[in-house]
Amino acid sequence: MIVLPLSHILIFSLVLFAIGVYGALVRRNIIGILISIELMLNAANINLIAFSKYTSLSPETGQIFALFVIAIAATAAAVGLAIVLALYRVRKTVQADEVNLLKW
Amino acid sequence: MTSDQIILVPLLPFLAFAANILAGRWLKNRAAWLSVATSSVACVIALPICWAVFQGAHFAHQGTWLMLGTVPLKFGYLMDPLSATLLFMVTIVGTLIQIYAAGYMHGDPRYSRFFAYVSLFMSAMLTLVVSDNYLLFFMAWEIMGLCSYLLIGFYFEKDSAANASLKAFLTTRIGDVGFLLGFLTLFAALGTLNFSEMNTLMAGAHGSHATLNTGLLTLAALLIFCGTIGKSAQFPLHVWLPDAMEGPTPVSALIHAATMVAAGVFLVARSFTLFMAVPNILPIVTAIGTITAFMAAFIALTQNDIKRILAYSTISQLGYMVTAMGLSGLGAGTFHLITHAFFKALLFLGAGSVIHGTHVQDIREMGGLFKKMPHTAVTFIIASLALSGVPPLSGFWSKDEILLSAFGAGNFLVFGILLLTALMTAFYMFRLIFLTFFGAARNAKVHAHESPALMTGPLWCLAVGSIVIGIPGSPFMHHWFQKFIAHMVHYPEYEPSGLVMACSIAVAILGITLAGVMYLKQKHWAAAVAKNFPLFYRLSFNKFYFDEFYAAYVVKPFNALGHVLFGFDETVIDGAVNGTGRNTLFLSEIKNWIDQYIVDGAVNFMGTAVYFLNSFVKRIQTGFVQNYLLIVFLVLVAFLILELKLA
Amino acid sequence: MTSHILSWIIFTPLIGAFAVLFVPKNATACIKWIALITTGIVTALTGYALTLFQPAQAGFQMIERGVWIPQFNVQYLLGTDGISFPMVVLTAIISLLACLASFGIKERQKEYYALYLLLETGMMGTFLALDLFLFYVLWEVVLVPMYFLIGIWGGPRREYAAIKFFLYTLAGSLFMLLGILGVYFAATPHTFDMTQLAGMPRGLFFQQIVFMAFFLGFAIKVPIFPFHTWLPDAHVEAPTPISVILAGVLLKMGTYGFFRFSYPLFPEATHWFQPAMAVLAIVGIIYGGFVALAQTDFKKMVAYSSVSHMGFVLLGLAALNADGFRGAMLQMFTHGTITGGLFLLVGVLYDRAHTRDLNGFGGLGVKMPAYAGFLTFFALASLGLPSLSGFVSEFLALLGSYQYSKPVTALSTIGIILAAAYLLYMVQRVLLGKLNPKWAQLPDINLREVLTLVPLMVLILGIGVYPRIILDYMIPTLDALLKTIKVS
Amino acid sequence: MNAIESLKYFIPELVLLGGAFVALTLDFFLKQKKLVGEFALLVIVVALCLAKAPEKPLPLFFGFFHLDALAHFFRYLALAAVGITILISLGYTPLKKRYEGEFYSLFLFMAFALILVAAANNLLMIFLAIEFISLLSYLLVGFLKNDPKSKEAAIKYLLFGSVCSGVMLYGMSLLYGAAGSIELSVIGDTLFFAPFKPLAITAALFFFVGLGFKISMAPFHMWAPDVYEGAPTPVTAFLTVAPKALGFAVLTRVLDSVFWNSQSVWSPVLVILSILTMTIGNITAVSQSNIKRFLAYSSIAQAGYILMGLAVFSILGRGAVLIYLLVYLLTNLGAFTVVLFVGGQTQSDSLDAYAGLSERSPTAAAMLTIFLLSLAGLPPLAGFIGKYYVFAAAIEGKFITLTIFAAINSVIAAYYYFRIIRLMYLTPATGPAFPAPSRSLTVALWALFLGVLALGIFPGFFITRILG
Repeated sequence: MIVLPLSHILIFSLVLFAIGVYGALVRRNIIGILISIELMLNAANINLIAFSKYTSLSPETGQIFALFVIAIAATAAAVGLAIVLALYRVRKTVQADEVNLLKW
Repeated sequence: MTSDQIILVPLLPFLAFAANILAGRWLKNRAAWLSVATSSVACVIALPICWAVFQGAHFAHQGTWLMLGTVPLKFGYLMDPLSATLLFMVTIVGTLIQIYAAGYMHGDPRYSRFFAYVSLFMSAMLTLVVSDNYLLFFMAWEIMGLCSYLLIGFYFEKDSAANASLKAFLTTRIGDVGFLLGFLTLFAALGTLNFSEMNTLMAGAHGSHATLNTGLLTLAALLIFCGTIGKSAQFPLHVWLPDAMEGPTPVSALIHAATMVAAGVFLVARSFTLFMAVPNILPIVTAIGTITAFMAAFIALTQNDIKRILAYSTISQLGYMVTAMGLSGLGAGTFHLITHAFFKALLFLGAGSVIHGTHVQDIREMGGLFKKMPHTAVTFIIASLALSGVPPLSGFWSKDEILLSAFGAGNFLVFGILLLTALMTAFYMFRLIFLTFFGAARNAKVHAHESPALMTGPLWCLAVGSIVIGIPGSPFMHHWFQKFIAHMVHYPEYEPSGLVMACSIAVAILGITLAGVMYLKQKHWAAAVAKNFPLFYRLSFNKFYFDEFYAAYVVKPFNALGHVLFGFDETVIDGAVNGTGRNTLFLSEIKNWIDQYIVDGAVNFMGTAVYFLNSFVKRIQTGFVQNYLLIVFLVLVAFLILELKLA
Repeated sequence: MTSHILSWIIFTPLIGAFAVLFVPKNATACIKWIALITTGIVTALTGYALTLFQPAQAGFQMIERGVWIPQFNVQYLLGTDGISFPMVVLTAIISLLACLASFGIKERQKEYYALYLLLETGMMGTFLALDLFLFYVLWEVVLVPMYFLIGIWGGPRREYAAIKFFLYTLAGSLFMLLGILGVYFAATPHTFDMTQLAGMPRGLFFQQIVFMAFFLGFAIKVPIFPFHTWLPDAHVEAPTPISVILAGVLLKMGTYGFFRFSYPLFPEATHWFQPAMAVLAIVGIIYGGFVALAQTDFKKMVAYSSVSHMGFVLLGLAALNADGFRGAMLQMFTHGTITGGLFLLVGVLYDRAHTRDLNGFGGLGVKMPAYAGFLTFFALASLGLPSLSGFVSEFLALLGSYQYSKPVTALSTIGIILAAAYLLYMVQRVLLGKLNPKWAQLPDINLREVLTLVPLMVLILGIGVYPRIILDYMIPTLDALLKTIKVS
Repeated sequence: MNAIESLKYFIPELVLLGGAFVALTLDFFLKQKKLVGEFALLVIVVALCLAKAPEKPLPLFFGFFHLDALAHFFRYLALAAVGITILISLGYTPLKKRYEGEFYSLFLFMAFALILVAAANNLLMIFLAIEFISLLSYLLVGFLKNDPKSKEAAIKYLLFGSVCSGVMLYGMSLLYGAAGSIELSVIGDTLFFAPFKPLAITAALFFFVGLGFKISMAPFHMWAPDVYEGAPTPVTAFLTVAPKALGFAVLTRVLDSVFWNSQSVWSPVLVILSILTMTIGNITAVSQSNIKRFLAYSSIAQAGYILMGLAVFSILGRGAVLIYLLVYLLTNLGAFTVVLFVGGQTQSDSLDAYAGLSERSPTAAAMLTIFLLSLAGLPPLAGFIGKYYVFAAAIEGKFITLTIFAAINSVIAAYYYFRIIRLMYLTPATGPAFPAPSRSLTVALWALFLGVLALGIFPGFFITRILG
């Protein structure tokens, strides 16, 4: 079987992260932004797994870490969506560029 | 005999001052008697001591007043020929004038205030006379200045009086600051401010100047002389004295004729050793004195206010004294100081009595007063004769001494000018007399009457004084006075010369007759002269335009500078301060401004691309969470680069 | 009690302030008397301390030492000597008189007197603290009450004046704090204790830097020429008693700082900065004089005259010799009494006429003879009339500066002439000339006001006639100081 | 140390956790929601009493939970913050609508989370704890029903926070890769001789983003003003102090154990950030018109001062951070307590509401004045001690530019703090006098006031307690 070199995986995660960041910056829809954030978290996860695979010491830590991250991501999403919902109730919008009562 | 009671001499008048200023409201007319009593007691205490000094005694006593660095600055009194002479004069004249004033000021609302000031003045003057060091001298000197200020402005409701007082104080103040710097310099040079110590140092270093820093001493002498210029109303600071005539006449007599203005000359006499020790300072003194003497006399020719004429005559005579000092004629100068004190005080009191009787000051309003007020007239004429230098009156002897010292010193230019001045003196004095006491009354409204005995009494006393006070310096007593002064300091003396006497008598007679002709016989001459020599006339009548000059080139610029700097203060400096404050506000304002206009503008009508471009330009806090995030990432990148460089 | 006399002097006003806080708002008479009695007690305590004070002794006396913040080796260290004690006396007297003068104030009295007493605590502490940290704390304690006293009870532009005073001084003192910390860390062992710090050697460059830091703090307080613009505003807007405190005590805190801290801590730097300070001094003297000449507002005139007169203190300080120091020290005291008196007199007139426009007055000498007398007296004292205290101090300062530099002295004498000019010009515009009918009904100065003025007059006259009554307290300390800063 | 024996050092935390759940359930039964709040308070107090300082650092739960002096101090800090917040929330009317009980229990969870952060000693724990706090914060911010501002604040907080934690996590993952471990101490050692520094540095920077967000350090502060303004006042009060304080706790721990050796690289960054933070905070605060927003910016500036303590990398600096945090906690909570009171009376958070407060409610005005003066760092108040401490640290480290910037900033700060004081004392009142504040508010006010005063006058006592 072919073993990918670590660098490839890192680059892949970096790209994933960049996509997440880009999305977080340009998406209008808050849900979209939340999803982009998930991408960023997953990029990190890939890193963790990759490192735990490739670096000798304490291989399991990275994987455990990743698991926790997944859990956290889920809760974050839950909370996030709840808040979005609440916002929608009062503002009737989920567009990030329409919530700017608070400024300056 | 002990001499410490001398301390009472200045102290008693001071008590009178305190009493009058604090309890004046209750004292009322008793105020005058308080002052008179104290100064006469002072007189009684002083005279024996003076007498002892005349016999050749010499008293001094001092105590530490202040520590300068490590040297104690001692205050004390010094009774040597000079101070004895002045003490003698001041106590007598002062007392007489106060008696006169008791009558003259009668019924004035601020009666007690007046005598309070006069007593304070007496106290200061006496302190000055007996003081043994420059600092005490200066302190007394300044307080006299204050009294002069207060008394000139005594009728302060009159703006002219208020202005005159301010002018007098400030003008003399300029000289005083010079004086202050002068004795600071002296202290730097000699390490002492005490007269006797200075004299001994000077005497010791007389032969060899090596021991002393001549340059510094010259500077000191020059600066000290500034004090004289201010106080004795010498050119160019003489302008305050004529205006000082706004004060009550007794004040003019006491302060601005007999005593205070003479203090300047006294200062030179006190510093005489210093002036002798350093080269090329005496010529300056002479020059100043001569110029003053001539100029003032020249102005006096055309004045019409009786007191102003006398004022200018005073300036002129002070010029005489200063000239004498400049010609190193210490004896002559002091002698003239004393005689002048008597007859000039008399003249002023006479003038006062005239004003008191007629309530006018312009001599053109007067005339034919001789019959109406004989005592005044007679005494006045005696004084004028003395002033004009008619033998055997006191003025003749002293003036002759001065002329002699000029002549003896071979300084014929000065001698000539002084003679000319003497001529003018005789002329304007008798112009005054003829216009005032003789001829017909020119103003019907003036109802003259003789003054009360309270005022004429002192007049007669002074008249006697004016006649006899010259004797001690005259050949009849073999110039005892000059020798007496010479005990103290050595200075050149000259053989009496008949020629000088002749000249001085001649010019006196000439002046008087000229005046008689012009103002009793050929009345139109005066006008003719004025017409034919317009330049001279205008110069004289307008006092050489000194006041105008100072107003334009000193006073105005000063005030202007004040305003300019104030403007500077408010705009520039304060501006800078507020500026910093404003800028902070401004920054945050800008921030908001950009946020509100540029940003919103962008958001409202620009597409996404421009919107992103804008978010580069605009500042933070737009309310758009994504802009925040953008900045976060930008900064993140920036730091990444920075860090990777650093590492 | 005896052993803690200084603490008592500092904290009695604080106790009084609390007492005031517990009195109901509307019991104004009670509040007033509490304040007056407190300040009176402080004065009495000071008088008692005067009996304990040994003039001949140069070092610190009545030292009180206690640990405050062990981590920073900060001590509660009080002590006094010939430099601080005259200031304490001055503070006590001025505070008492100004408190009496405050009786004219009608609104929000409770707050006023509480803050007033707090202020006195701060001032006393500033002069008595020998621990740099403690000094800084108390120095700052002065600011806040002053802000309120100007800001609440001041004139029309009070808010501007108050905040300006506050920020200006705060800026200065923050840099001073940095300087203090610098000194602290430079010292081995780290300490704020003046009694130990004074002797320690420091590098010239370090000294220069830290001297500058201190200089900012003190110069703004004095105020020295370019930093003076808070002063006219603060003085003019502040209520009369507070102007008195400002002129009488606060300005002295700056020059005191030079004497107590800058000079002994940075002797070399002091010599290095001597010319600059001399120049600043004459600039201040002449500049202040000229600007005062241009004023039409009575109070502003007096304020600028302060700039000019404090210039003489700086002049004496810059002279770096015995006479200069004595002159400066004495000038600090006399300026406090004289200018304080002048501000009181301004207040007296303002309370009656409700204007300070000098050109609006005239001829009051007739209506208010007593007032005229007082005003003339203080004006004369201020212009340095011999036999009044102002003369002695200025004479000594000039004598000192003369030994340092002739031109400087010569120039600074311009200030003397100017002083005569603007003060007598003021006297003329207020008292002399025709009586402006508008003021025909003004009542003359009343007993309370006279009581506030007479003690000052006594001091002025006493010192003027026989300056040793106060100089003998200062001289040993000053000479000792001079020895310590002599650079070998 | 294994889980079982760790538990006996873990009692306060367990109490909090239990209390939180109990509070939740109580919420169902009790009609008087206020009681839930009082119960929560009780729990906090109990936890406070049970929490006792460890003699030596304890690696609880296999070293995941590192209970040392620092952690212990922050435990107290967190409990105090939560306790006071609950106390002042008791009188907070907008809560009355609904969910009041949950509100309090959320705060108990919050307390628990905070303590975890303080003790977290490896990347995983740090991440978990921070996320825990963040999630709770999002909820609390958006807690008010039908309040668009509150909801918007929550959204912004959520988005900004999540992105930041995403970045932080990414950084952590790289850090793990670079060091091969998630133990801070190990990371520190390995990073010092890191074969591939760039990766480590990148990782570290990403990591900082998350922390910077928590302590609202510029340029990651921009959420703060909006969120603080929108959130319910007690929550704002809480957010300005507690999460920030704990953020600093983590930062301190990380800097100490990871970056101490490479301070030459990190010190300049921190200096710049500190100057940036205080300057932006102050400059912007000058022109605010809403008191909460105003205090938000001021708290950003304060964070800048605290950063000074970290930037200098010295023992004194560490102490400065801790002291400053305590000072700041007392003072800021105090200020917000007054804001809460005034807001409750006037239904407005605009500065105009404070005009003539000295006449409408002298006590409140005096208190606020004291707190503002303390924020401005004037002696003899707590704020001065904090300022003094950081200045001292900076001067000791010869960070002259930093101190000068700080000094200038303090003057600006003084200016805008005095704007409020001016309003309260120098401008006439616009309305009638206020009724006296509720008992809970009064208690909180006086407690904080005395704290500020005591800390200012007897700092020695506290410093010994905190730094030993």
